[in-house]
Amino acid sequence: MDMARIAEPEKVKAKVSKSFVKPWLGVKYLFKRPVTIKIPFEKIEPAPKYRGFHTLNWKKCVGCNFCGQICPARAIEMTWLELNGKAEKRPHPKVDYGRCTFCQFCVDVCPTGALGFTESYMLTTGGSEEDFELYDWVPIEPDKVREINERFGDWRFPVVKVEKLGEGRIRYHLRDGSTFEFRILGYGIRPPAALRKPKSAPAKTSKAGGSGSGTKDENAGKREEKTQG
Amino acid sequence: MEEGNREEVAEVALNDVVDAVIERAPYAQGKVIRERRVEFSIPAEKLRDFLRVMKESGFEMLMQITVVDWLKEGKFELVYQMWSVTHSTHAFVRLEVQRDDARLPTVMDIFPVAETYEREAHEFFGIDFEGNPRLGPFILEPREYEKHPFRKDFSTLSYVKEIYGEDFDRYDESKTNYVI
Amino acid sequence: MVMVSNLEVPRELRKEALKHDMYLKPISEDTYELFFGPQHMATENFSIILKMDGSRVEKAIANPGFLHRGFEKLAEQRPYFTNIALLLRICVPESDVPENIYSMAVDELVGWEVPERAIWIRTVVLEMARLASWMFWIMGFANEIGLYTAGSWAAAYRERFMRLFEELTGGRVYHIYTVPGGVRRDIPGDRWLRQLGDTVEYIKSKLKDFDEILFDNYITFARTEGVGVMDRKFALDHAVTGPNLRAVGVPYDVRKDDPYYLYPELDFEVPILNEGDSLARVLVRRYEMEQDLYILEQLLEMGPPGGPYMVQDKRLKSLPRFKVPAGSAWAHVESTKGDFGAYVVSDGTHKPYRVHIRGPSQSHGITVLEELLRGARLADVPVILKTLDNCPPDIDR
Amino acid sequence: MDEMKIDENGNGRVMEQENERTEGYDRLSYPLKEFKVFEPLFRWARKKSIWIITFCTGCGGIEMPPLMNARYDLERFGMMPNPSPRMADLFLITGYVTPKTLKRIIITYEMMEDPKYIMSHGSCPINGGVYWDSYNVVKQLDRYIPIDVSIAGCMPRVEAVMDGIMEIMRKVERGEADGWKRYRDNYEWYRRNQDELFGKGWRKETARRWLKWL
Repeated sequence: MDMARIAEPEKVKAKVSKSFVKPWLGVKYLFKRPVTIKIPFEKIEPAPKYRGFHTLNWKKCVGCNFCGQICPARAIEMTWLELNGKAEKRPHPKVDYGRCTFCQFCVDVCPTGALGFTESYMLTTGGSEEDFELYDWVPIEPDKVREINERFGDWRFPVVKVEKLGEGRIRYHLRDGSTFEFRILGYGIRPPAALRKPKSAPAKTSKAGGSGSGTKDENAGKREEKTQG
Repeated sequence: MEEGNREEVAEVALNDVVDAVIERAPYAQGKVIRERRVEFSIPAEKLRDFLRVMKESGFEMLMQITVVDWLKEGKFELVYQMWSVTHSTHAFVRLEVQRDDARLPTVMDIFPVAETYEREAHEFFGIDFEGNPRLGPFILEPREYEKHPFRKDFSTLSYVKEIYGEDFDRYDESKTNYVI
Repeated sequence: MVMVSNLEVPRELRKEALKHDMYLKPISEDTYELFFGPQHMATENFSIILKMDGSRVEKAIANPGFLHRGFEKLAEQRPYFTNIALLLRICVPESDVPENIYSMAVDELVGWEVPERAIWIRTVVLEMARLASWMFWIMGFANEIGLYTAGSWAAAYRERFMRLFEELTGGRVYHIYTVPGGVRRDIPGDRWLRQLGDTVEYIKSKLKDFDEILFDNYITFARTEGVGVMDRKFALDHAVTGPNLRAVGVPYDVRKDDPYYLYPELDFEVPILNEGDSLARVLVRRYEMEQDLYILEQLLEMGPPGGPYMVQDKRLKSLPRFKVPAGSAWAHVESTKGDFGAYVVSDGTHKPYRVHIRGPSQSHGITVLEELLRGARLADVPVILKTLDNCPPDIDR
Repeated sequence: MDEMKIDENGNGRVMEQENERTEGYDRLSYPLKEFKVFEPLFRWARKKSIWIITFCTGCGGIEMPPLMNARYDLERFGMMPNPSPRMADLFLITGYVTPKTLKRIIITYEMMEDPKYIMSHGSCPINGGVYWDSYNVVKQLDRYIPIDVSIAGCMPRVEAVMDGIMEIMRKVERGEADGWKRYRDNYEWYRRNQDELFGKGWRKETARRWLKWL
């Protein structure tokens, strides 16, 4: 206790004094500029590097599932995708914003820097099941998101509508009118049955999958049936 | 140099505190872990007696009662954590009880705050504190209380599936195998 | 669906209505029970069941659990680093505190020497969190005693700290910033330090205005003096910590008594008062706010030391599978609510075996509150709640 | 129980205890009469005076005070926090919901008068959030009560909340905020989900297991 410098009661009490008059001095604030930010007429920019929605550089992503392993909410699901009729060689993360906590640990651990984030943070939807599809997000290229952000400047989610075309095909209607179409082939670390050739599972991928990858395999197959059905 | 001296002095003073406690309670084993941390392990039946000794030797506050469920050993380890304002020292008082028939006497007459901690330990681990009148559902609803959810043999994911159904996940209904 | 179409409800149905809970119901001739919360502004998702005799509380039963998420169970199932994103939700107004205690405990288990720069940043973050939390507390307390102006100011000034946090950490309320071994990002640059200095200056100048309108106000004295008195023995027996304990004359402050980070090098005072009533608790908090500003000034004067902001360790390359040696550690810090501590047990794997968080409200919100409410008037219940600074999420966890 | 004194003019208008089948309907409030001619006027008036019930149910509650106070000042939109469910229009589900809270939410929601709106904050009400494997957090809130607007984020920034509130105002003006109608029309479905979660008869079950300690 010798270290502690103690402020004795007298000193603490001396700081304040009971008063009727002093509260009236607050009246001076009537003549000061209000602190209110008049949204929607004014707006505040989020801080640079504010942790918002994800982006993914599809070329860089190696499908190592580090992001899926570190995610505290298990919001990241490795997904096998088909873009322009050509299946991607590695699975890519799909983020579920019904779970994501925006901690961006996934971005921190990404070994190739493929997964990134933008400052966009606003996603307002209705309460129907169709609206909730928006929260299931296969991240698109960072350049596209940045372009949309610069054009609109209101930090909204780049997608306005998700259209399901059947057979796992999904079309994103982006805010600038363009569309982005891809197909979900299956889930998991291992490739789904449609993609699997003999000896196609590379040793490196299965190693990154950790302990659960063995059972994941069957799971992915099951999932694929579901997607196609 | 001076720093080191001060630490040594503190260590010696702590040793004295531990020795004084053990002198009054010879059944206990005590040691200094590091600066401002001491540790005692006692047999479960001496709990009330020992806490009284601790309170009289300057450990005024019971900070919390931690329960660790050692499933393989079949034991609950209880850590009564105390803080001494006089010595500026944190003490862990460790004891073990059998997992299948966990009961202990209450210490709420020595430290009234123990009432809350015991209710919590009872609720989450199912340890009976004899003499505490308020054991029962406290934070949890009765349905979860029955399960004592912090026990190691309670699997929260299978419980979630039981309560909310297999489709508790909105987007992937077949997500059955989770790796974290 | 059949609906009643006019206001005439038969007498029998009204009787039926009173059978349901949530309605006033006589216990005996003179007393009745009153459900206070969770739908009440003062309680913040916390409920008290009061046995009332007129407007006087005869007995109170705290009913927590509306916020229970089972953190300690969930933490056992996630890797060490991931848990940071989870555990900080234990104390919402001051989310850096759970981050820091958990990180300190894991640091101790691994045996890391956290780099100096990280230590400096952590100290600054903790002090900023304290100030933001004080602002939040002023807002709740002032609104509860009807001085809405002060509350409104405090809410606005808190935004300054939120902005600083946003720029430093990338999050507004949940920062997810302090991790075992250091911090996640470096300081954004000298501009940020200047902004922090400006903010400290600004809040310091506004403290005078807070004095005028809130702390010197006759109303504050009238509402709090002699309300909810506890004495020294009661406080120690009930493990009361933080400003509530200092208001009964025990100068216990974790920053002094179990020093961590840079606090041994900093110069600040621990205020004590002997009355132990609500007013004393308010005044102690006011003095500590001043001291926190002073601490931040000193830290800024010191300046951030150079070097890395994260410990250099090869094992960190595979973050999800990072293993921590077996053992147990206890770490605690001084939060605005009191002594916040974490006890982490490791069994040598990549997930903690047990994490136990000690929230100060575990004692303030249950036994202490129940005792202090006995005999109080109904109108004083929010005042007692607010001056104890009861924070329900850390009771429930 | 029968000897209780009941105020003759008391607030008995809550209840309706019709028959076995409608058990639980008792807490529903009166149906709203729609006047077709004046409806646009009413909608505009409703949009400009949305009162919020002061029941913040999770972490998001911490962003409510900045919203209500000087910095963002929701009162510009004619909104104000109101403690009485009877007078409130908007229910903010500010974050995760535990079963214990959900019971209170449902009771409070049913006590609110039509029209009433619900806005959910953040990830947790949509799909469980970071508590996806927690035994004590409700995973999909829209199965138990209807949601009109939901916003992403953990937690959502204040600006995002304001955006959600403006969305509610737009929807109210256009008459699209129809959660209360959905709740009435699909009451059986919502009711079944609630009963599945809490067990049958949870409304009748007293919350007074604390009473023995009083």
